[in-house]
Amino acid sequence: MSTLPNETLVEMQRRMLRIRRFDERASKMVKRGQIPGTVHTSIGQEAQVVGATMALGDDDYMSGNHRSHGHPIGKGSPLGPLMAELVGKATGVCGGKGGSLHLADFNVGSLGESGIVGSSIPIATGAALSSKVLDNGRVALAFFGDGAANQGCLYESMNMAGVWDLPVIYLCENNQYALSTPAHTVTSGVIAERAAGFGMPGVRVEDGQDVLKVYEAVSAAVENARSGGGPTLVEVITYRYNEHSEGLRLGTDYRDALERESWVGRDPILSFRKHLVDSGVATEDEMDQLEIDVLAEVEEAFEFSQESPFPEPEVAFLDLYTDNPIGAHA
Amino acid sequence: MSTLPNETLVEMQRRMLRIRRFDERASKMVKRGQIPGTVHTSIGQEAQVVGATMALGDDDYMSGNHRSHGHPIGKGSPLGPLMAELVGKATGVCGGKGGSLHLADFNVGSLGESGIVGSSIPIATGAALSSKVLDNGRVALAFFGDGAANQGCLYESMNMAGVWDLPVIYLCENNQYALSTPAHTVTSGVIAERAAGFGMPGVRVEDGQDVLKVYEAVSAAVENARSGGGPTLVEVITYRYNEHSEGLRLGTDYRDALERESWVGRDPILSFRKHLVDSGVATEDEMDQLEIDVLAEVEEAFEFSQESPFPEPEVAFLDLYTDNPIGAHA
Amino acid sequence: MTVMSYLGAIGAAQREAMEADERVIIIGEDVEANVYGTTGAGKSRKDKGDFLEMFGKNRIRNTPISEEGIVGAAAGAAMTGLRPIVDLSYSSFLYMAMDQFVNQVAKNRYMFGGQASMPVVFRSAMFYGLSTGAHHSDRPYPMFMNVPGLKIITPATPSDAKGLLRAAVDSDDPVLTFEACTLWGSKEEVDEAEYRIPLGVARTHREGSDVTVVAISGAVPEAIKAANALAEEGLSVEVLDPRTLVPLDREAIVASVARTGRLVVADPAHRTCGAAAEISALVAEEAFGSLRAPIVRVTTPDTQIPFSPAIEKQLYPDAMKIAAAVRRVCDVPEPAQETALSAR
Amino acid sequence: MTVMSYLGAIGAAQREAMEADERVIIIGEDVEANVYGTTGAGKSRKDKGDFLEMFGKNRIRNTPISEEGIVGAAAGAAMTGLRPIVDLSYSSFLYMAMDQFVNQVAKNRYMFGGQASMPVVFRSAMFYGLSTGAHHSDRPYPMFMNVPGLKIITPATPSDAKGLLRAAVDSDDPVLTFEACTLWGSKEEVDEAEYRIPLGVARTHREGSDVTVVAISGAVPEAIKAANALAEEGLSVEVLDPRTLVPLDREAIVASVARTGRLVVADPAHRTCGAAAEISALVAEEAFGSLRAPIVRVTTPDTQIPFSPAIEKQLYPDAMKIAAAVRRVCDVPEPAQETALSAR
Ligand SMILES: Cc1ncc(C[n+]2csc(CCOP(=O)(O)OP(=O)(O)O)c2C)c(N)n1
Ligand SMILES: Cc1ncc(C[n+]2csc(CCOP(=O)(O)OP(=O)(O)O)c2C)c(N)n1
Ligand SMILES: [Mg+2]
Ligand SMILES: [Mg+2]
Repeated sequence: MSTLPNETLVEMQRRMLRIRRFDERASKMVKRGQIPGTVHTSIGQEAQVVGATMALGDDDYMSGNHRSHGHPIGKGSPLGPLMAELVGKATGVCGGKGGSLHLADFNVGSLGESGIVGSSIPIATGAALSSKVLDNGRVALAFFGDGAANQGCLYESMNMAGVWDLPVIYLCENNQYALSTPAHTVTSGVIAERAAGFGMPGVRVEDGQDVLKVYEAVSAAVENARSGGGPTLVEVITYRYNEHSEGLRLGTDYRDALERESWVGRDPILSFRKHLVDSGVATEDEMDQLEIDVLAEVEEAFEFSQESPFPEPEVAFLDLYTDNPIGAHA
Repeated sequence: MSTLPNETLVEMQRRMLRIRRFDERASKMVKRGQIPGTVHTSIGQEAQVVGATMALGDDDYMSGNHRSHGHPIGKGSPLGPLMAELVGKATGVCGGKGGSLHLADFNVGSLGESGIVGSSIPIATGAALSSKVLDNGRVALAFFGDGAANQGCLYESMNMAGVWDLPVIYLCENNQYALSTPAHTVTSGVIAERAAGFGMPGVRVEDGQDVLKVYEAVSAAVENARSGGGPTLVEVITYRYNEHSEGLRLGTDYRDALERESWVGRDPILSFRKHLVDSGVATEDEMDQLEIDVLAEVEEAFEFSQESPFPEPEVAFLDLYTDNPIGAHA
Repeated sequence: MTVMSYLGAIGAAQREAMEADERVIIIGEDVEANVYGTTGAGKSRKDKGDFLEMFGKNRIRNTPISEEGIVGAAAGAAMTGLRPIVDLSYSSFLYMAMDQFVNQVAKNRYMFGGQASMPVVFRSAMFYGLSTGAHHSDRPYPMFMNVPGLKIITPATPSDAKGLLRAAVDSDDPVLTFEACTLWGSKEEVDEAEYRIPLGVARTHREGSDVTVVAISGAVPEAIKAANALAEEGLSVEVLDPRTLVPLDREAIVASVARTGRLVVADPAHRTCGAAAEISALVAEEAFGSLRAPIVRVTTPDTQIPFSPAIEKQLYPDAMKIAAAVRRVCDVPEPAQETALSAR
Repeated sequence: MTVMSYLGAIGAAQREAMEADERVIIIGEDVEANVYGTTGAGKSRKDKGDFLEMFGKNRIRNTPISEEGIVGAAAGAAMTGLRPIVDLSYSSFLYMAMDQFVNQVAKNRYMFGGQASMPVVFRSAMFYGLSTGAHHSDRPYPMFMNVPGLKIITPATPSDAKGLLRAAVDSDDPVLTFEACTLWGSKEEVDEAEYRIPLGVARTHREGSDVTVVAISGAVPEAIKAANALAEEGLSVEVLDPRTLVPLDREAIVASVARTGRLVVADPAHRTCGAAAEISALVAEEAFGSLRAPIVRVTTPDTQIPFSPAIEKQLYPDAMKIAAAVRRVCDVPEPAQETALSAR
């Protein structure tokens, strides 16, 4: 991967940092009551997210899940409207109608995060069908977790994509837990190995904390898809540092404290920074500056979210249909 | 398999014949308007059905699909109430409420055929869960077609069964078509090979017209399940001689005429008869007599179905709930 | 004008739409082989599946049996530039895809603040009265009516089928169409040229002054039959078909009851929380002042559908039951002698 | 008697049932860890998930995220000797399993002529009003009411929750229970001993003579609040909670309206084909003679649920809206000054 231009490598680090700082900020906001409900952070999973999203082109499509902020940020969505959406403001990327779980930014090919586990996998498959029928060369990628890998719609989608050679990547973010449930207790077999039975390559990225490894695997899948080779299932092993969702206090310890520490010890952002500096791509100063820039970006997004107005009451009755608000009968 | 007692071998032939003659009769009845709606025959698939059902014990459970007569017949259900059910009589196995698509005979462990493709696969899985929780040693088997193998609930079920080591066999009757659709055009990969990704053995019986081969494969799976080894996916290659359903006249030829002939040429019942005679298990005369006996059984079932009364109108309002017919508000 | 059957009209509308717009595709199980007779340019299933010849495999797509995947993929395709028509064959199969219908198809535009548009049509046939048993006899439109974001049409005649389906394909919102198999055989003069019937406009099949019968889908011909027979008894019955259940032509219904003062609703769906309940509740709120009698629903009772032909048909709304309900709200005794209806 | 919260009462009923019958098992996502606080013997989620300790892994089963498979497996288990309680957490996840609910759970006993019995309970929580967005805010009981063969309970208080859930587990038919999160915090004196509240019996929370308010689930406390406030305006409001939607206590509803002559229905579900529509239609048919005013439904309008806290809460039935509807049917003007309700 030494062939990647320096700007691309730095951009990877920038996007990982954006996700980290954005989610740290969001977590704080939840605790302070500045965000209603909860959010699911991608802290710890940045390499997996950015390695995948940066392997896509700007025109490519993506669908996601409840662990939802990293995906659009990784795909290049500006932070202000994302943060405003988390707060429920009119300037939010969905006008305040979606919230954290349902971020979507069609401008960057983000077709929507889904609060329903597994439910957006067929959506990405359909985007790939469009691409195939219209022959426009776009690729689609569906993000989902190890828990979602047990939803039947994944296999219906994989089979259909296999039969039609659709340009789609099924990207399983295996952070080893679904809420309180360890993946190995509810998963029979190995997720990546499920691909073979559906006639497609299955790839397992064991070190999902290395953004380049993820990028490499997903890029190969994207290239294959774009050239007519059909779908790929990519499973990435990773870890979330925080609780399943912010503010969720579970009574039982389903994760070992040492386990978490060992993952924090090989942090994707710290190690990639080291890699960039060691390999001469960037200096320590440049990396410091990057941190400062990103923090400022997040701060600005926060300000934007605070200053923006809430939507007007009647907005609740719009956007149900394209023609008229027939949802309004109360 | 030479260890099987002669009576068992002859019983296999008897059950295959029962299915053949029953379905031939049912087909005629549809054409004569004696059965409302349609039926889906198992003609040509008898070895696959009987090899599987006879590998089960009397107490074991089974669920099935729209190609529905063979399964309960194979499991030992008497023909009269089955035939009466096809006609909608009060003496039918479901009192006339089910019809061909929804045969069930709880006396022989038949938990019901399903008109909804794939829908009864979780039911068998649940029966296996009962068996596991109650520790009663029973095994469950789900019959489904190559078409159903693309329904997501199969993979949800397989995964759950794998995780919980449930005593269940997923039996795919691959007759190579789903209605007008050739399996290879809508199936990515190989069905039996899907098992591996779900952590269970996958077996493909290439010669599904040989009742002993099917029996052997399913028996091994049953034994494994009963001894705590968990689920198995068994795919059996077979062929239906008739149209998808009786009386369905499709405008397009999706099957090659020669293809059908070649399958008829290796008929499971004729070849097993030959095997029984050649290996000295039975004489030609005994086999002739068996044919006569089975024909008489079917004739008797037909008579029973004709002589039986239709249900009374109020029966339509019963059996919705156990306590009272609250369905009756009209 | 030419005589078309109900299925023929559906085929014709699909053909028109396919020819008019390359982004329209048809996906579903067995659509290549024209098994259900509507992907053969409106001809019966005996004919070759000529949509395949006309439009090719790229636009006529046989799917695996994976309803959830199909519906979701159609939604994703609609969000990214295609205008799919999904053939789900039987209405009973829609349940398999319920999550996609409710959580993606109906919600995405709203949830994403208008970013998504969802131009997709889901066709399915309601089989009932044909001894197809409990798994193939559902009339599930009421549960979809409770899901904001979906549009729902239930055409009752060939000309309505052609015009409404064409409007559905043109709509940028998701439309479900429920086609009762009891209507398949019906024939009428239909305009071969392109036309659209706007969603949300009821059709008055027969004017009358004593009572309004709002009839849905397969109940429409039964209501007309009842109205004709009751005319001989001196009752003037207005028969109104909403044609689209979402949006519902509330104004037409309320206006009719305001004139007649009486309402019977004939609805082949199950009774509890059915379309008839909605129409009754609408009138009880908005036309109460005009009402001179109880609102009577003629529906399929809250029981599942038995297979046996001896006991199935009694369950559905038919002309006899509709006539009895009309007599009840008009406080007219049942005729002592046999009528045209009871002799059926 | 002891004070229990709504969730505590659910935990207590489950514990009772688990202790009384070995065939009762609990399956669902994250039930081992007591994430939703009801598999911890009625204690809050801060406590250890002690059901696991008490009943062991054989009877407390964490499942994969596979709702369709879970519901179907529970149905199959119920048909073969177990009596599962399925914890589906959010009501919005029920759609994933719709085929199993409609085609297996609801139909099997009927289709198989009474051979199957289906003693299984499906629990789910309706989150709304908490900025959980469109995917986690559904109140989908009306679509299940349209499916014959299911029983449906919507307990509105801790004591109802305990007694109804216990009766549901005892029932040999499938029961869905919808638990509104807005009720979770409510507390009342509850009998610690075993008791059952039969399904199909409404509860009159408050007697009154001017108008009947039928309120469902989370709307019940709002209706009581409205009734109390309206008493100060001189209006006598009867508040009736059906408690079980299937079977519905039709007699109690009709009898109440026969006394008061007026009906308002408060129902947190979407309007079209909701539970309120059914109750209105029932009364418009069976108590028309007593009705002195239009029947008014106070429901969530037919829109999806927006995330923003600024615009979500306006959508649900609350005491203000219920009071306004009562005044409307009683033909009483809105009070000119601020009332206790508008000040909330
Ligand atoms: C259909 C459905 N079932 C259950 C849930 C509740 N739920 C939300 S997130 C989650 C765990 C998801 O785990 P995984 O897919 O591994 O994603 P992760 O949170 O680990 O990123 C569960 C059970 C849901 N939202 N949707
Ligand atoms: C959920 C669902 N989708 C579609 C159908 C319509 N249908 C009935 S049988 C069938 C083909 C089934 O093929 P397969 O599973 O291979 O069984 P076979 O008929 O070949 O035995 C189809 C599409 C159905 N009954 N249920
Ligand atoms: Mg996970
Ligand atoms: Mg087949």
